[in-house]
Order: sequence, then structure tokens, then C-alpha cells
Amino acid sequence: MEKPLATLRSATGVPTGRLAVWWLLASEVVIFGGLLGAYLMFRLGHPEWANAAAVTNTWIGATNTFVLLTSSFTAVLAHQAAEKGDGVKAANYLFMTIGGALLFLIIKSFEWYYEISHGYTITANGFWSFYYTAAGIHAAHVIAGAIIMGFIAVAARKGKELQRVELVGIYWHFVDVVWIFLFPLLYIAK
Amino acid sequence: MSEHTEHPTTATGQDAHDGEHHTNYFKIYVTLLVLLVISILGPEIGILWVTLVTAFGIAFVKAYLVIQNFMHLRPEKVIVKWMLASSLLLMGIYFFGVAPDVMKHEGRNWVNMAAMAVVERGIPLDGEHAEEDEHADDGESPGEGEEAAVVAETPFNAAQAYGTVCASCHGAAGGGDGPAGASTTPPPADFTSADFWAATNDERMFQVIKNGGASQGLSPMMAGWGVLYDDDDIRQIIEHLKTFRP
Amino acid sequence: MAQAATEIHHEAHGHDAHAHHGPQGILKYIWSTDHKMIAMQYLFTGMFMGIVGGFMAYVFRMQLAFPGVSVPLFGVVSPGEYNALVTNHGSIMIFWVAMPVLIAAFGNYLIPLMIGADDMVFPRINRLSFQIFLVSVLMILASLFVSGGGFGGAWTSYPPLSAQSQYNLTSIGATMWLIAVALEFVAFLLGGINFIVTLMNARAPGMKAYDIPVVAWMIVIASILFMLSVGPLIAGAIMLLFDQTIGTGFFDPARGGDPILWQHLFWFFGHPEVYVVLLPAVGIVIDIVATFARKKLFGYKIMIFTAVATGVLSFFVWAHHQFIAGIDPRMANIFTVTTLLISVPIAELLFVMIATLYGGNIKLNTPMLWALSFIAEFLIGGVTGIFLGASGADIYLHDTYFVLAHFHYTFFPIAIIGTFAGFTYWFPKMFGKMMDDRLGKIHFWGTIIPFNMIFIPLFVLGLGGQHRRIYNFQNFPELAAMQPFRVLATVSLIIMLLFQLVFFWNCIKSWRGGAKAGRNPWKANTLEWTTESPPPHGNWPRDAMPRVYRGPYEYSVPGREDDYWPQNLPS
Amino acid sequence: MLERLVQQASSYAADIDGLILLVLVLVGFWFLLAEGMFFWLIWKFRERPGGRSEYITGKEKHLKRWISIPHALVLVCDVFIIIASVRVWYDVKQHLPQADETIRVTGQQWAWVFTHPGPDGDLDTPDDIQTVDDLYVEVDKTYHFQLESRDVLHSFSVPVFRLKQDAVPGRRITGWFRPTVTGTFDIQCAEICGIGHGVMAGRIHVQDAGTMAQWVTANSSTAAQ
Repeated sequence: MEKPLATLRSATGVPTGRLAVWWLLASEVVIFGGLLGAYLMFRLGHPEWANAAAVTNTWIGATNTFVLLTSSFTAVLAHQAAEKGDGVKAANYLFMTIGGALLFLIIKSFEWYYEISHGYTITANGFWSFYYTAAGIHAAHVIAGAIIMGFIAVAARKGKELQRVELVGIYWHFVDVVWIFLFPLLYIAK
Repeated sequence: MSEHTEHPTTATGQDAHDGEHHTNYFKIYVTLLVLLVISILGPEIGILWVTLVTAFGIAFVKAYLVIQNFMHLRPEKVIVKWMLASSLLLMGIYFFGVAPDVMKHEGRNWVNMAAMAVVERGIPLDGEHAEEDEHADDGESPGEGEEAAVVAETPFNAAQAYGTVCASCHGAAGGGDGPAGASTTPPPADFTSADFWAATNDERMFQVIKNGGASQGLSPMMAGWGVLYDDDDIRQIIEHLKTFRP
Repeated sequence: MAQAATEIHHEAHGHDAHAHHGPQGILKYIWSTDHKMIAMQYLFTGMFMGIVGGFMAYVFRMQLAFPGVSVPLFGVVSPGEYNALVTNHGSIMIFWVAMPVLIAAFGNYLIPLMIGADDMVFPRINRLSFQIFLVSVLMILASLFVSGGGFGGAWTSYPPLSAQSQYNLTSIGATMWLIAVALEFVAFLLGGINFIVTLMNARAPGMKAYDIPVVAWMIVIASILFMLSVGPLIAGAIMLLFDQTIGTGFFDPARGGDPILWQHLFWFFGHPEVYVVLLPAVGIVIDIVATFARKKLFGYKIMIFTAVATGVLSFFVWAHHQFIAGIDPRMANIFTVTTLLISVPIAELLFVMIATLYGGNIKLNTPMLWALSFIAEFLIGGVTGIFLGASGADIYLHDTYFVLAHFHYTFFPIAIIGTFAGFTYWFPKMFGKMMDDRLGKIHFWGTIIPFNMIFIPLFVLGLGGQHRRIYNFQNFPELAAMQPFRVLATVSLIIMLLFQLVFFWNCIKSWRGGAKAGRNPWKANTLEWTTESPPPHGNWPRDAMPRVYRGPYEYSVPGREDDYWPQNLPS
Repeated sequence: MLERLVQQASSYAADIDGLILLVLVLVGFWFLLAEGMFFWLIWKFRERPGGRSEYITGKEKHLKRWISIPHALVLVCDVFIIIASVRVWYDVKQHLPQADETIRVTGQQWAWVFTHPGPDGDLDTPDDIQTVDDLYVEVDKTYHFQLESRDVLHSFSVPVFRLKQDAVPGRRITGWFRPTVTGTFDIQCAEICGIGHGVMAGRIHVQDAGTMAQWVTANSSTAAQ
């Protein structure tokens, strides 16, 4: 499809795609903000949740933080390569980022399997409800990001639409930032 | 569906960052990892304020580093910063508007007794529990899992169902004298009256319970419960009603 | 309904299809990415849902006026059905009529045309947005026919009633209602990002921020409000969905949850939502008033700033919907102050609109009548809001018919009057034909007079202590005596609904046999009037896109022969 | 004004009606002024053949006054309304006067259960009297009520008292009223609570001291048996 002229204009000086991603993130901030704000209120009002939080495994959470930080690092390297016009290198870095996403999801599913099989299900109590809901919405974002990155990496390998490498990168870093806050909220604070 | 390269202002979309490329991404990455290690080790000390600072203070520092250096917010137009700042500010308003009702359990002229009871009941600290495998095998939930188990697995109990959904109108003893029935016209059926049983049969009762009173030309206030109970459950309820029969 | 939209559009300008390379045949309409086609899809879907919502209003008003009778075309209304009808009437009118028509339809149609662009910046996301919206429409309609019936817990959907099926008895209907609303939010988030970015980035060369027509500004401000307020409710909807389906206890007090949390999440979105639909309607009215008064706006910047101020303040007032709902009484004082402060920018906005008439040469044709009636009627809705914002008075008036009449005096001008104003004003542009002015005026008076006759009695009933959502007032001795007011409201409603037939007749008649409109029938300044009617795909030839030299409201400039001065004319 | 539609039967009903009247006067003034101005302008500047509008930008000082002065006055009116409103709110909802007696009101689908403290004046004792949908109170006596709910949200509304408060499951919300007129009045549920919401009607019986004393003796003795 031919691109409309409208898409090529940039009255603000921020490229259209990047502006849209920033707006998307602003709307994501309020979605996660609403959920985590509610969690924080309940957590501060229910000291007994500390006993439930004690069950979560900080080391698994830390490993996942490490995985996501690393994937963020490769995403920014992909952006750097795309800026230099090196589509193949950008694509390779993106595939590494996707690998990070998959590793994150695999660790997560083992963690959840262990917890669910020990009876800590989403209905067990308020803490676990928030735990699975918040991490689940975050994981949905990880999955969506990995799929989008796959498409962009395939195009970038052919040298097409390189600016999209940066756009998906910004989104990916946001997913990382959400986890940076989920980690202390769900794992460290006991 | 994004910028074409032939357009001068948008070019590849990275023009705005030219000259900003000297950020050493690797250095930032290493810094982030060091901060991660500190945030894990901090709480191990066990002092509350150290935990708070290392866990949440460092989260903010890490987020700041990622946003400024990886997402390149630093060289971005000021309007983008305003957008993000206002969405964060709104979350602050939301928190302070809601917290007095939800976070606190009592206030001027009200107490949240249910929340207090939940705090009081507490959650058993079963760190070892999680290690024990026999509980995992029989699928039973430890501690607060009980309610979940009730929702999912309890076999149907007609007497209990009668108590929860029927008794408020038909009365605990089936006399049609439950509190909610007092204001309905016509009044709820009285299962202790012989006339009631003379005028009905199993099939009719089944239809009324499943599809509501209106389906048999009776009071529309008798709701249909087919959504909640399957046919077997309803037959069990009818059997339970027969225990009221004079 | 999208079908009807596409067919009308097909006939209207079937011959310029050669201009684009998109899908052909019927797919061209269903799969089109053209902003005008998507606008039509939204417009006609919204109008169809308006008919559904109107029919619901007819059924439950009949039940209230003549309790227990068999309503023609429906039958006897049971209490459960009554609750489902009022719930879905409210949800449909706000989420599936006001939002798609005012924001999505007019936004899609007008923003690219008014800023001199050939399309939205993301045409395929735009199409995706409509498709998600269509799924939500089918979902809400289907939810009325599932086992157990449609959801009956009011459009606010307060738990525990909405969360637990043993209380609401509509386990399937409630879940489908919730999913439909959530999908609708997603559709409008995608659409909203598109509107905002289009206005920010895709303006014609020379068009500065204060050269943008007010209606485009308003739709974009509304989209921003929507985006920033809906987040917590999306999170809340997921939590409520889990409560309903897998048995979590987010809103169940017995398990540590809190029903008050949902109220906050809902109204944190719900109050800005009022302004989300208000602002586009205000924008439409302002554009029409300027055109037919042949006047420059009295303070263009004041209007934009008051709209922004209203939007910002609307985030600070939400708990006035919960004064007596169990929030801490001390918090109510804060929210009373913020709520009453919001009257300041809104009053300013209305004053400026009225002042624009001063010194004009006012032509009273159908679109202008609709626009002026918006101001007159919305004023009633605005001032009655003060009673409810004052916490002390709200103790008595909360959840009475006074509230109901108040917000119908705001939402009716917004969703119905605003839509008719915009539709009659841009009809020549959309279909290339003029509308019949005489039929238009009959329809106008046949709508406005019964409208007031419906809701003025409801103010009286509300002051008399009659509460909402009660299916039969004969159970309350003090209220039973006020039956004549209920009958009056119902009869007026039926008259108003019948007069809508005039509108549909007028549409069909004008579309088939109306006079040709030409490019600029109203002699207006904004860019959409500089292209053909209806505009071809791409709006303007790709090598002759408009350039902008001045603001949109330069009417009756001294020293010029014409009393208008299009934005794209070099001086 | 409102008392012609609904009787005033509690100590604060007149305050709330007074506030509504104050808002009506202030808001009505602005409403009539704006509508009057609006229709006058439409009539004055109606279309004249060959007529032409004036070119006014809204920046002219002598014209801008017409907006900015009313604008400031609206703010002043708002301040009056806020002060009056907060005062009424404080008296009715925030500050509870000393109670002569405390009752409990429990909402459930779809009935009101009222618990009277009985002869000893204390709730949760064996001589409590429970009634369904009928609340018996004594005139000129200050009551506190503890509002609770067993299942979903309800709202305890007595229009003649100008009293309304939502009942939230899990919470106990305390409020007060002081009946000033004897008689029997409606209680409505004002928050949708399911299919029976429309029949969740109660009656409140305000009695003089003698009748009330008789009622208490009659009912608590039957409860004790």
C-alpha cells in the first residue's frame, strides 16, 4: 500500500511513528499505573500479605530482571546498527532480543508452574491475585513485543523500514521499565 | 506505515539524535547490572529503610537510566516529556484520591470490618510448606487456598444452596416467610403448606427454578437459576424442598 | 449497519473509485483504509446503535408509564429485563453512540480534511480500530440474547453485583458486557492515538497551532482525555473479569477486596468521559455558529484554553459521583471545591459562544438551529449540575431522577443535537447534495419540543424523591401519586421517536434528489470546503495539496468583497 | 420550596432544602441572564438582506469586559455555594451529634433488616428487636444508625428525612437522623441491587414517646419468650 502524504509529514519535528509510540506508552503508563496503584494501596493496608510475598523467589525474579536488562541492551545495539544503516546487524541484535524475551517467558512459566502446583493459585488470596494479574499483563506485553520484533527483524534483514527498529526498541525498553518496578513490588518487598 | 526516506524532515527518524550517539551503551548496561545486584543484596541486611531505599530507590534510578539512555528521552522534544510527565502525575492524583478509602480501613464515621477481619485472620507463613511435596500432589491449597477450593471443587449441596439463594425469600424453614419475601406481591411460595404441594408437580417446579416464575405464569420476582445450577443440581434442590412438605 | 453505510456511500461517489489502488468490489468498502469510508462506517454503525438504544428507552418508559402492560413490539417487561434495558440503554448511548459518532465518525471525516492531509497518519490502524469496534458492537448486541439475559447491573457496573453471578443472575451477559466495553476502549485507544498524531504531525504547510479549526482541536483534546483516563479502568476491567470468571476476590470484601476501589476506577475514567464526548460536540457547534453568524470567533484562544482547563480539572472531580457511596466524608469536601471550580471554565466557554453571536448576521437554517439549541439546552444541563456538585444538596438529589434529567440535558445535546448539527452541516460535503431545509426544520422542532417535555417532568419527579432504576413505582405509596408526570414523559418520548422518521425520510430524499452542493455551499473558510463534494480518495490531487495562510474564522473581514476568506487563498 | 413536593420530617431536612434553594437562586440568575442574552442576540442580529457582520476578534477591551466580569462573578457565586454546601455536609455527614439511641440497618437482596437495641439501649444483646422492612423510631430523638450490607451495594434513602447513604458490604457506616414529625414514610433502596431492586421498599414509622414505649415492651417481651 502506498503511504499517505500525511504519514510523511512532521509538523512537530518528532517523526510520526515515534510520536505514536510515545503516546502509546503514555496510555500504557496509566494502565499499569492504575493496576500497580491499586496493588500498592492494598499492600500498604494489608500487612499480612508479607507472608504471602515471602514465598516468591527473589532469585528467579532477579534472573528475569537480568534477562530483560540484557535484552534491552541488545535492543539498543540493534537501534545503533539500524542508524548506521546496517540492517543485517540490526536484525541479528533483534533476534537476540527475541531470544531474551523467550528466555524470560520460559523462566516465568517454570516459576508459575512451581507456584501453582504448590497451591499458590490466582485465587489463593489478594496478593497472589495481584501477582498473577500484574505479571500476566506484563508477560502479554512481552509476547506482543517479541512477535512485533520478529516481523521488524525480518524486514530489517532486507534493509526495509529500518526506523521501525528504534520504535519497537522504545516499546521494549518500556516493558523493561515496568518489570524494573514489578521486581521490587512483587519479589523484594517481603 | 511510517516515514519514507525521501522526506527531508523525517528521513530515517533518527536524525534528531545525530550527535548524541556517544552514549556508551555498554557502560550503562554494566551500571544497571551493578544496581541490580545491590537491590537484591540490600534487603538481605533486613533493615526496613535499607530495603526500601535499595529496592525502590534503585528501581527509580534504573528506570531513569533506561528511559534517558536506551529510550533516548533526553534529546527528545519537550512535548514528549510533558506527555509522559502528565500521565505520571495523573497516577499520583489517582493514588491520593483513592487511598483514603481503599488503603485505610477506617475513617470518619466508617470502618471496613471485612478488611480488618482479613488482616486479623492473616496468612500463615508457610515458607516450608512450599517445600513439602505431598501438598502439591493432592492439589490441595495451603493456607488461604481454602476459599478457592470451595469455589472450584465442593460437591453440590442442595441444603447449602437453599440457604444461600432461596432462604432470603422463602424462609430458612421453607415457610415463605424470609425477610426479602415480605415485600413481594404475590408472596413467595410456602413449602410447608399442603395447598402448595397439591397445586404443583416436579416438572413445574423444575421449570420455575430453572427458567423463573414468569415462565409458568407465576411471579416474575422468582428468578430463573438455570444460569447458576445445572439440571441435576435443580433436581437435588427439589428433593430438598420436599423435606419441608407437611 | 456498516453495510448500509457502504451502500449509500457507493452510490454517492462510485465514480471516483479509479483514484486508488486498494481492494476492489465490495471489499473496497469493508476493507477500505480511506478515512472518509471509515468515518461513514462509524457514523452509520453509531446511528444504528442509536436506534437500538432509543427502542430500549421506549420499552422501559412504557413500563414506567403503564406498569405491567404488554409493551407493543416487546411484551411484558420483567424486573430482570427492565434492569437489562436500562443498563444497556446507558452503555450503548455513551459507548456505542456518542463516542463512535462524535469522536470517531466526525474525527475521522474532518481531521484530515480540515488540516489539509490526504488521510490519517496510520490508515491501517484506523481500519483495525473500526474492526475491533465492530466486534464490540456484535458482542454487546449478542449479550442481550444469551441465557440469563443481558447484564442488569447499571452502566456503572458496581461490584459485588456485577462480579458475582449469584447476585446478578446473568453470568454470561455480565461477562460479555464487560468484554464488549473493554474492546470498545481498545478501539478508541487506537483511534485516539491516530487522531492525536495526525493533528500534531500531518498539518498542511503553513498551518500553525492556532490555525486549526476548533472542532479538530476539540476532538484531539477529547482523545487525549480519553487516553489518559481510561487506563485505570482497563486495569479494573481485567480485575473484574477475573472476579467474574476465575473467582479472584479483587472486589469481594469477604476476601480482602474492596468494592469502593471499582467505584474509584470507574469514575476516574467516567467523569473525564463526559468531557470526552462534550468537547467534540462543542467544537462542531462553534464551527457552525461561526459560519452562519458570519463572525470571527469571540476569542479563539480563550476557547482552546477553557477546553484544556476543563479537561485538566475533570481529572480532579471524579468522586462527586460517590459522595454518599461510602467514601470518607472529609474527602467529599475537597471534591466539592474542585467540582464547583469546573463551572468556571465551562461558563466561560458558553459565554464566549454566546458572545460570538454579537454583531453577526445570523442565518437560521437547520444546522444553525441545531447548533443554537445545543447552547440553550446544554446550559440547562450545566446549571443543574451545580446542585449535584454541591455535596450538601447531593445528599438528597443523588441517584434520583433529578440526576437522570440533569445528565440527559447534557448528553442529549451532546450526542443527539451535536450529531444532527454536524450531520446536517457536513451532509453536503459527505454526499454532495443539499438537505431539504423545510423537512429539516420540521424534524428539528419535532425533536426539541418533545425532548424538553420528556425531561422537565423528570426533574420534578426527582425533586419529589423518586429514585432511579426502579421498575415499578407502585410499590412506593409516596411516589405512586406522581404517575401523570411519568405518562407525560413517555408520551413525549414516543412523539420524539416518531419525528425521527422525518429525518430518515429527509436523508433518503435529499441524497437521491437533492440539489447539487458544489464545493462550498455554506461559503465557509475551512479546508474541507476547498475540495470536491464528496472528496475523492486522497482528498486533493497529490500535487496540489492545500497550503494555509490564515486562521479558520476570518469572516466579514473589512475591506474584502466576500464575507469569507478561505484558509488556503494566498492573500 | 421542596417541602411542597416532599414533607420535611427530620431536623436537617430544612437545611438541605435551604441549600438547594440557595443554589437555585444563584444558578437561576445566571441561567436566566445567559438565556435572555442569548435569545436577544439571536433576535437582534438575525439575518438582514444584504447585511454584513462586524469583524470582532474578542481582543477589544470594551467588549472583553462582557466576558471577564461575569467570569469573575461566577467564581464568587461558586465560593458562596461551596461554603454553604460544606456547612450542610459537615452537619449531616461528617459530624455526628450525641445519640439518644443507636440502631442497625442491614441491607440484603431485597429487604431491609432493622435491629432496635431493645429496652436496655444496647445493640448485640439478647433483647434486641429485629424487624423487616418496618423501622419504628421515636419522634424528636437523635438516632445513630449503623449501616451494613450482607451481599451487594444498597442505599438507605428516606426522602422525607433528606437522608441517603449507601450500604457497602464489609463496611459499617454510621450516620444520624432526628425525626421531627410523626407518621409513616417511605424507605427506598437507591442503589441498584439486582432484579428485586424495585420492590426493596420499607416503611419508617415515627411515633410519639408513649406509643414507642408500648411497641418496645410488646416486641421485646415476645422476643424474650
